[in-house]
Amino acid sequence: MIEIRFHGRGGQGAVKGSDLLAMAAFREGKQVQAFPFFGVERRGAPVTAYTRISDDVIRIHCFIYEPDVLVVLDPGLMSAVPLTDGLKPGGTIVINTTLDKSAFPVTGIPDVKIATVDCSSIALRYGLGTPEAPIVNTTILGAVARATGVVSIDSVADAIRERIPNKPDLNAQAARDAYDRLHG
Amino acid sequence: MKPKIRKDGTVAVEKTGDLPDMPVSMGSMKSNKTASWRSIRPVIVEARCKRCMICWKVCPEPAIRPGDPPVVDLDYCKGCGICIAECPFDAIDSEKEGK
Amino acid sequence: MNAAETTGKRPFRLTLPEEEILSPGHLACQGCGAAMAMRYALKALGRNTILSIPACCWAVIDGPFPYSAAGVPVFHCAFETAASTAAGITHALSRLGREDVTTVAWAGDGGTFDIGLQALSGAAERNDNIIYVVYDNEAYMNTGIQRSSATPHGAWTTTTPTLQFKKGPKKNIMEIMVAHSIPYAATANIAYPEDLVKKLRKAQSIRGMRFLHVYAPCPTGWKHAPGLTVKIARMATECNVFPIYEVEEGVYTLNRRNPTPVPVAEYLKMQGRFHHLREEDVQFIQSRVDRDWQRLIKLEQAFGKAAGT
Amino acid sequence: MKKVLTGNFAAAYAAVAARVQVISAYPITPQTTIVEILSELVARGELAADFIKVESEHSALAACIGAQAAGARTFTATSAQGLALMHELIHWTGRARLPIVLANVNRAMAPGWSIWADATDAVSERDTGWMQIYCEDNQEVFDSILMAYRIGEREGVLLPTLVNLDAFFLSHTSQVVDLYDAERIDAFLPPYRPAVKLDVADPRSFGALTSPDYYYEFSFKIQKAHEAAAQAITETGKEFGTLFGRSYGLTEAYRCEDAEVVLVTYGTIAGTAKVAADRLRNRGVRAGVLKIRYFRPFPAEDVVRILGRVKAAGVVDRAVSYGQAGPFYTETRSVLPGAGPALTGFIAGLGGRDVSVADLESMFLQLREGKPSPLVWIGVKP
Repeated sequence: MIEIRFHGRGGQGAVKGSDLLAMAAFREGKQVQAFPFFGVERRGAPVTAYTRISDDVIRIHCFIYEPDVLVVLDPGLMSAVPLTDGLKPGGTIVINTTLDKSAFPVTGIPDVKIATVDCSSIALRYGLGTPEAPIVNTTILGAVARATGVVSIDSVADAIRERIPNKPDLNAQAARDAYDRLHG
Repeated sequence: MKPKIRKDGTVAVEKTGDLPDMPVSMGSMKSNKTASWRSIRPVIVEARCKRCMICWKVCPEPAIRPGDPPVVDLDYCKGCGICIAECPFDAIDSEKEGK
Repeated sequence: MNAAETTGKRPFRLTLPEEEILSPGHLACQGCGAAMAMRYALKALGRNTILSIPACCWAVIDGPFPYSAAGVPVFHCAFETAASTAAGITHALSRLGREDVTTVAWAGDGGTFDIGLQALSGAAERNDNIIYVVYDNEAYMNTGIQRSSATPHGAWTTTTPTLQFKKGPKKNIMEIMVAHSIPYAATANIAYPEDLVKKLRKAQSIRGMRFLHVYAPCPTGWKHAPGLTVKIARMATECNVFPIYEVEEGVYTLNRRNPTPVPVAEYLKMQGRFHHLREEDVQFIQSRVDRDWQRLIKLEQAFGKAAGT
Repeated sequence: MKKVLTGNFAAAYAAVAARVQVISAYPITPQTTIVEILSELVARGELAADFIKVESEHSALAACIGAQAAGARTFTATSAQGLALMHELIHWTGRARLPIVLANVNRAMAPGWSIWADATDAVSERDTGWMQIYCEDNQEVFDSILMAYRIGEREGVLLPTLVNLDAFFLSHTSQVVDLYDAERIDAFLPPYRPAVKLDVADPRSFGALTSPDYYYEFSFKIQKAHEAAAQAITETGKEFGTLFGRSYGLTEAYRCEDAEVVLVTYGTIAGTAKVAADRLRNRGVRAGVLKIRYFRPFPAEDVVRILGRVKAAGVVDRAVSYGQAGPFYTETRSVLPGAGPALTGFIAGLGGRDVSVADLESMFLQLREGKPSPLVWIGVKP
């Protein structure tokens, strides 16, 4: 079982992102589970969401304490919250940032793989959100597919087209763009 | 649910098995004669009765049948006296019960 | 066999439908206005009627298990749910293709003016297809005469003893219902059964929430002889304590005007519940009755058919 | 057809699959998406039902009662404060023997305001005559609602059912749910045809004044109905397995055959407890889980049969009966013979506090210490 934890801010679509990742994995025949950290969500406030992907029935129903993958929709959160707590050795962090991965040193966890991509710019190019608040949840899933291999980019694009009612094709194309541009 | 109705109209529900699943009525309140509630008895005086049927109209039970003259059903009349009070022709006498 | 039966002609005429749906043997007190109201209502509406009846006198009048006096299906529901239970019934009937059946919520003043007001307001706002009838005996009579918000100023009840009788006006339930913009609201009085039957039949011909406020004296709670029920009820309208009128789609119609209204004192003195009132209390009540009547006249002038819009 | 759905969507789609005819519900977090999706499906004509958008939960259940009594299959959903507001009518439904199905999203009671998981809301409705199911996952939510209609409408049962799903851990969690196909569901659940209903052709009064001469017997009949329900649940659960590939019973025993320690629990905690049992078995601890599906009728036979074999057992309650202990603990305790296993009552997860695999492992290990206690609060701050 692969456990993925999303970190974003209210309005960026982290919860929907965790759901779309589960949908993509489901399209590949996996058992899935996706759920938000059940806070009283307000725009701008830090948001956490979870995705579990497995070949077998998923029985566990608690938060993810030792994730295999972290997906960070807002780089500011890397320093604002204790985000890497519990990340498994050899785990992966996918970050939406204009910076190089060297800007995000992780200490205390061996063999962490960091992947960065400027999802905000990509999302804006496809008209997703506004310059003040780009919606990056679909875009970053392309990067997750590339960096982790848990799902294919085709499944991600299909899930987006199935579940996003507004601009489905542009969202899917943004994800493909991020997939292609990933600096891993 | 087939209730056993006695000759007097009352419903025979003696065993648990006779009962429906919830309290659903199986008979009419008509089996409940209310004559014993009465301390006065309305007596329609045919000679004075103009067949206006107001007594029939105002009876809350109903215990008066329209007719020529109307008939008080003494099985049910509770003796409220509305018919006596409302009769425009003073054609209903009030008699004390059990005198 | 009398002459009428042999000729097939009857030497009398009935002003109400003859069929009795309500059966005698019910458990209403002697001279009960609420029993009369039901008898007339069923005559008007016929056998294709289903009632929801909450806690109120009628929860007892209908009779105990395994009996019923109503003659039509009755769902005995929780105190505050006459309207919401009826809403469920009418939606089920509609879904099951029984548009020919009339759903009636039948509640007392406590279940309508007080505890059931929220559910009634909800059903009215949704315009659920029910006829809601409140038979108003101006207090919680089934529990033994406690004040409700339908109890009029000056009245004694067991919770408004004579030393501290009910102060303040009766809640104007009609105005509350009219404010919901329902298609039909009317007052009626058991002393005018032909009018009551006519209004229920009119209500039956309309879809949506229809509301009838029916005046129904209670000899036990009002402390009058049971034989005087109809007289007192009639006098309530004749002295303008209980005007009878209709509001159809916001249009007011006064059904009865009294050229020389009976003084309210005449009405009050017939009932033990008002015997403690002093002369100035009676005058105060008279002034409020006059004021409310004038208000109603103005409503008719402003929003009646003659107003012309 | 399989879909990825939240528990709330699974509940709504189950109502659609059951072809309910009247819905009446009022929104409350975290149940709200159930009423939203049903509003949408009714508006689109995908469900041929009347949706009465009432002004309170009290009216929601009142309307369902009226509709069900008039012969329609009805559905409602609520949570916590809403369930508590319905309480009077919860009793009404049970005593009226109306097989209404209510999806309740288990949420904590205020104050302080909490929208998070806690079963105290539902457990408080214990004595109302309703059947109560607690679901472990979204498939079970869907399946349980379908079975609840079939079982509840059965002659001799005629009982309403509270189908419980944990706030957020199911209500807002997406999982794979098989929605089956409509033909098979229709064959499993025929249209609702009550033997007695509000019918102008057969006028009767329902629920009239009932004297002590009869009230007692009506109560006795509700008890008998629960006994009949226990049988119906077992039979229907097996039949469901034959038709749809998933069998259900009053309980589910997980790795209990050779267990030395067993945790009795319900809802989503049961699933996490299974994972904890698996991990402990890898470390040589023979752990098992007894999931209670039905709180009412209470599965006394299953509990006695399975716990009778083990040395020590614990009951994990995400609910509490103040002044006593966990409600499932006291129920379990009450049916075990004096010589039964040493039994410990754990309180965990109230108000949405997460119950982790590590928490459950610690409970299993505590059972092995042989010091049973009726009331252990897991993770309470010192």
